[in-house]
Amino acid sequence: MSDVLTQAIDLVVYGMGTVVVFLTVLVGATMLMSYVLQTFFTTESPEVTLRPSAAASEGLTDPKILAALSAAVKKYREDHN
Amino acid sequence: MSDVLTQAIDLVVYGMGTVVVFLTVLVGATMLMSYVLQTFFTTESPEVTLRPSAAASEGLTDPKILAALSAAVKKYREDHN
Amino acid sequence: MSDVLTQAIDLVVYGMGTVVVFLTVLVGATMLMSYVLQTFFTTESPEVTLRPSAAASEGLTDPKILAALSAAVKKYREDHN
Amino acid sequence: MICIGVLLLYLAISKNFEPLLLVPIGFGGILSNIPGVDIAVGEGVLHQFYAMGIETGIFPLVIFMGVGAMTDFGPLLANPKTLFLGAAAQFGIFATLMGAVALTETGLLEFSIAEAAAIGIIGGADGPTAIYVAGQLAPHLLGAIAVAAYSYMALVPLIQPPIMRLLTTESERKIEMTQLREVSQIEKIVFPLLLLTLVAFFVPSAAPLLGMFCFGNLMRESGVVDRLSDTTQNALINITTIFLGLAVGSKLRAEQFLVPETLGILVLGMVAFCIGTATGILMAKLMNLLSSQKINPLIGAAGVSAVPMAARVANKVGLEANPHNFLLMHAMGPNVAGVIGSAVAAGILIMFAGG
Amino acid sequence: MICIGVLLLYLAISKNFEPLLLVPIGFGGILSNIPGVDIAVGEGVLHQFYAMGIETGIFPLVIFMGVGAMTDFGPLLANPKTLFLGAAAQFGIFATLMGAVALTETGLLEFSIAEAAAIGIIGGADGPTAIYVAGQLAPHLLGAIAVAAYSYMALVPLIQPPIMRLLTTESERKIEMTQLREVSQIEKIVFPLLLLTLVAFFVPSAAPLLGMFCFGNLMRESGVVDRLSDTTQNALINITTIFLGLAVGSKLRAEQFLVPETLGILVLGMVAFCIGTATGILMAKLMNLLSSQKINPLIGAAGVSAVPMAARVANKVGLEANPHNFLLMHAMGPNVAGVIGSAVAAGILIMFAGG
Amino acid sequence: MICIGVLLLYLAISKNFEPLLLVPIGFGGILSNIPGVDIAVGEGVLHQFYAMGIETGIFPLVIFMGVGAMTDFGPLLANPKTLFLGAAAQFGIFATLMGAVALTETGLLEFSIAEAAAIGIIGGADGPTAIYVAGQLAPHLLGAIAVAAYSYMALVPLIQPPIMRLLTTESERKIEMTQLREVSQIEKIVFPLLLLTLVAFFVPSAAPLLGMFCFGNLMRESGVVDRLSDTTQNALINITTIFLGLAVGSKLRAEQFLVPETLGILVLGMVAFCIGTATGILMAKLMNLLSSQKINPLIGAAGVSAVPMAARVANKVGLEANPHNFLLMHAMGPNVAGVIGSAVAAGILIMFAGG
Ligand code: NA
Ligand code: NA
Ligand code: NA
Repeated sequence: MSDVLTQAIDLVVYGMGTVVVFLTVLVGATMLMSYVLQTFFTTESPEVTLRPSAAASEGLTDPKILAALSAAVKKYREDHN
Repeated sequence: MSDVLTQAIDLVVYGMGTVVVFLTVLVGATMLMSYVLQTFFTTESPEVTLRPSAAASEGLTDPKILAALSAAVKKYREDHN
Repeated sequence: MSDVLTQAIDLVVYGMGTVVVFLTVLVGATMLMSYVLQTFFTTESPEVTLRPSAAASEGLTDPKILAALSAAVKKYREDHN
Repeated sequence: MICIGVLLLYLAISKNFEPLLLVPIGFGGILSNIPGVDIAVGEGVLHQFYAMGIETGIFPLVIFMGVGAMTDFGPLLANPKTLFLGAAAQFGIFATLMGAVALTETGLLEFSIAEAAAIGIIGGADGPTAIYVAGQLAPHLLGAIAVAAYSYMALVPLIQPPIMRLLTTESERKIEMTQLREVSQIEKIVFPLLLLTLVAFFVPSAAPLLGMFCFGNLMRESGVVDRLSDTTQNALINITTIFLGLAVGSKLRAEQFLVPETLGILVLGMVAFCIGTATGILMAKLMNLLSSQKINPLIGAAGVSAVPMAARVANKVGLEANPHNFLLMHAMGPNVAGVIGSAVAAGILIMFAGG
Repeated sequence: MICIGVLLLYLAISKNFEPLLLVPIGFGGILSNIPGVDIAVGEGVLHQFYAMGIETGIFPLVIFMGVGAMTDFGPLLANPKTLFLGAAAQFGIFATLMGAVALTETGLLEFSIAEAAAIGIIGGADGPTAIYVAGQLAPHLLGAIAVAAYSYMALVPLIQPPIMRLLTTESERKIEMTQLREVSQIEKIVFPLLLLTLVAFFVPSAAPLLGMFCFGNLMRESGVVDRLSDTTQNALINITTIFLGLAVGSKLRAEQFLVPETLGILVLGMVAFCIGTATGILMAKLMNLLSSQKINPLIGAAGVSAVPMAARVANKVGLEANPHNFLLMHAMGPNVAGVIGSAVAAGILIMFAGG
Repeated sequence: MICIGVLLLYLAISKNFEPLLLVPIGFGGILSNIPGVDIAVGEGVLHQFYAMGIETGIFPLVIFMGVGAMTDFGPLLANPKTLFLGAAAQFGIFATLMGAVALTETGLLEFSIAEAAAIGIIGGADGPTAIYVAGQLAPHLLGAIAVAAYSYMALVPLIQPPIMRLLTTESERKIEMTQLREVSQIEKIVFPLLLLTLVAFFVPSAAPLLGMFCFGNLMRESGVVDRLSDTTQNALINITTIFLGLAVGSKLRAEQFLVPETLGILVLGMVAFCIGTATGILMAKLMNLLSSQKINPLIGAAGVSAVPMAARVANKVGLEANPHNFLLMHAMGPNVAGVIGSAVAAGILIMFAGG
């Protein structure tokens, strides 16, 4: 049997084996994760708690906030002129 | 006459000649193309036949489709809950 | 006193000095600029005079104009058919 | 050779064969074969794109990040067992690798182990993964491998249904599946990190591919960097796709492409798709034997990847058997599982054959 | 020299002279001339932009791809004879080349044949083409050539009308042209491929430029890759324009720019524009002598390119003579023909003088 | 070390700590520490991003251009004296530099002058400036410096208020400021050019940073290149942010990050922020002593930069003392002045310590 053929068989066995083992482990880990998260976090309604202050703490690089700021200023000025 | 001047005259004759010949050939080829396409394809209303299944076979990289899919799923879920 | 410490003191004095001097000069220059511009340009309503022909002289790379052009053509065609 | 470029353009434009890739690839292929000018070699612009984006691996990795940002793992998380289907369908990759080596044994063609691995990855039915692996293991075959991968992905609606009908009974195709549960945002946020952790432990060689993929997905799901996620899914992936396609096209020069190996690659790639489809379905049937909660074996075919085409095909064939049978979302699970599976396989191939 | 940068910014911002290019070029020019810091040489960031984008040719080619994606060949396809006008107007390029060589003969200035060719291309009235050719043939003159090209393109509404009025009679300017026919989508799809085929046969050296141009146009017209086409016309061309402009600005350093050659280039560039305008008009008049279907000779002036400014100027001058005379769409034909014509000329210049 | 990456992600996603940077940095940090695969060294993709974008300085400069395109100098132009506050707050940079050198004197840690300067710049409270300086002066400390800079910027709402309350009296915090005047467009156009001119004369070494910043701002204000300005503020800055973040993450490898120096950097960075906040406030109080037009000393704290967070904090603390006291716009002046001030300081540090 040629060297390449031996290598190929090794690779097939090792490769397909790893794929199956990896995804099997992933099935288990995913189920565990979902179980844990559903048990401990669902009641708190994560969508809300996860972003407590999205509007209050973004960086300089957020133009929406700057736009909102400048709109607010404009309004403020108009109200006071 | 200097070497550069000779070269320049060659370049002008060759260059301007090529531009004219090229665009003349292009005029002919374009007319021929339009004639052929208008003769053979116009009756079939190309705009329609050209995209038989735009919505049915785009790749993973199309977010519009994914968006449509997830909207459909959402609707489906809502209808079934 | 170590060499690094001497360097650091130099850097602090020179650096903080430059920052302060630079921004002080900038305060003066900015006030001067505003004074000059307000004196000479405000009456002309700069927003208007600054863009005399925005619609008349953009380059090929402006799709809005091309879109407007093609819309105009479409309309023209429809009116004449 | 220019005709092949025109053919690819024709298929892309007129038949809608993966146009986002095949238009740039086909056009790049035409440019590469113009005699008398170096566009795809030396200082030529397409070769520069190739050198900066594919030799380095950057373009396929960035595309994969974009794909991650477009992927919704919801259906997979709602039914994690569909990951088995994504695993099984990768058998196409390894069977094809064996096929390429067997061809070499017969003396008909000659492929090294690295070349055989690069050909096998066509069976992964995932464009950026195939280009990444081919760029690492067999750059001279990249053109044929990329063309095969994208063409067969476009042909999924023709290739898969006969195999699906052959391997399933009418009653199996009629199986209706239970409604998937809602998946919470926090599960979607943790999943890419969990996946990356397992990759780090078990197949670190797959970490560049799956790392970028998980990063894109985390940007999407975290909800705090929407502007980055949007740009990744739009401007960035589009720009990269254009240059990736042109760079792949630079590998379609006649002297590299019009060789017997290309024919072998096209045939082997087709075999890979068929085997992957079959093993996906068979795994689904096996799971039905072992579990009481029945799954429709058609969704096993979606395990090859070819997102989202294969999932749509499963849905369509399912509807033919049972007009009330909507398999689309159920098939999205194995579909994205197939992306993970082939990226894992890619990591192993690169580690094993790239040394 | 910093004053020249400020002047360019003033013209761009206040007079609207091609601001998309002249704002980055002018600002880059200012940055390049700040004493005591290396921004435009060595490891400086503008020099890095130059090395990665202009030395390689990538930036102008990507811009040209974007221009292709923005170009509608409809008016040209409806009246292909206007291609002759686009051919004639390129005489400005070659006349200027001769002028530069003649200047050398007089001993006033000294230009090599490559430099003369790079100067001539200003007459093409096409920014990315001029930058591409200058980057290949005479990088040290790139700053002056780019500034001249964009300045004169902005000045088209001032430069062209007097020449147009001089070379045409009132009755010629009043000629109304017949309505252009509708062009089908399939003609628009096939045209870029036809054009590329002819380029491959006749002027392969023009294939990088026209190939990228046709690729952009095919993305636009094929209708199957709209997301790529949109990104090409927006994010990609904008990003590239910024870096191209800054990179060109790095060539405005005083020691390179404030030389007698620059004055010669500015004068010769103006001559190129005037001659191109004139030969375009004269060709239109010649065509009227030979054909019964009359064309308005004003649209010949649009053959220089300067898209879409020159077409608008033709329209405006036409309206002055005859208020019912809408030449805009008729002038778009020679206008885009001029882009093709100057790219063909660029290919020949690079092949001839770049060896 | 992977835990630190996960912690950064947790803070970014769950606590909204500068997520735009800390998500890519944290994820990049995780990828960099996966054993058995080279992602952050050699041919690894993150190292490639680092080499092409941070070693060259291009990424932070492009980000700074984008920040310029997002900055409105209106409040600063309406009240230029607030520039003094931006100057004073930079004392945090130099005090920290001294602190780092003092630590070296004690023998606890060992920092060279270049390293001390790179640590000091954390006090500038400006991300791209910090990354640019660290990349030039102390690349091996870049990871810790970037993490410190962004973390403390996110912590500004916690760090600053106690210092503000400590250094001001209730009646000072109640000071209402007069309405800012309207600033004309032409002033906004001329200002970046004026700023660049002064930079060219006084601190040319700050010209790369402030030049790109002024260029971005000129694109914004000129009104003639809106499409370039829009792309700069969106697609371009987002793409660059992603790759910058991943590249910074490549510097979070355990062997480089888990060293005593990192702890020193974190402590010194915090000190820098506190001192900058304090000196900004004290300068405001000094100005009130010398001038009849009183300013609210709270806006002095905004002089550290951390745009726009520090301005919002000043506004919030002001409202607590006086519910009719809207300081936001008044604080934007020192806020952007702080950006200029720290970029000037950065130029001096690079010139002095980088030679
Ligand atoms: Na797959
Ligand atoms: Na032209
Ligand atoms: Na600062």
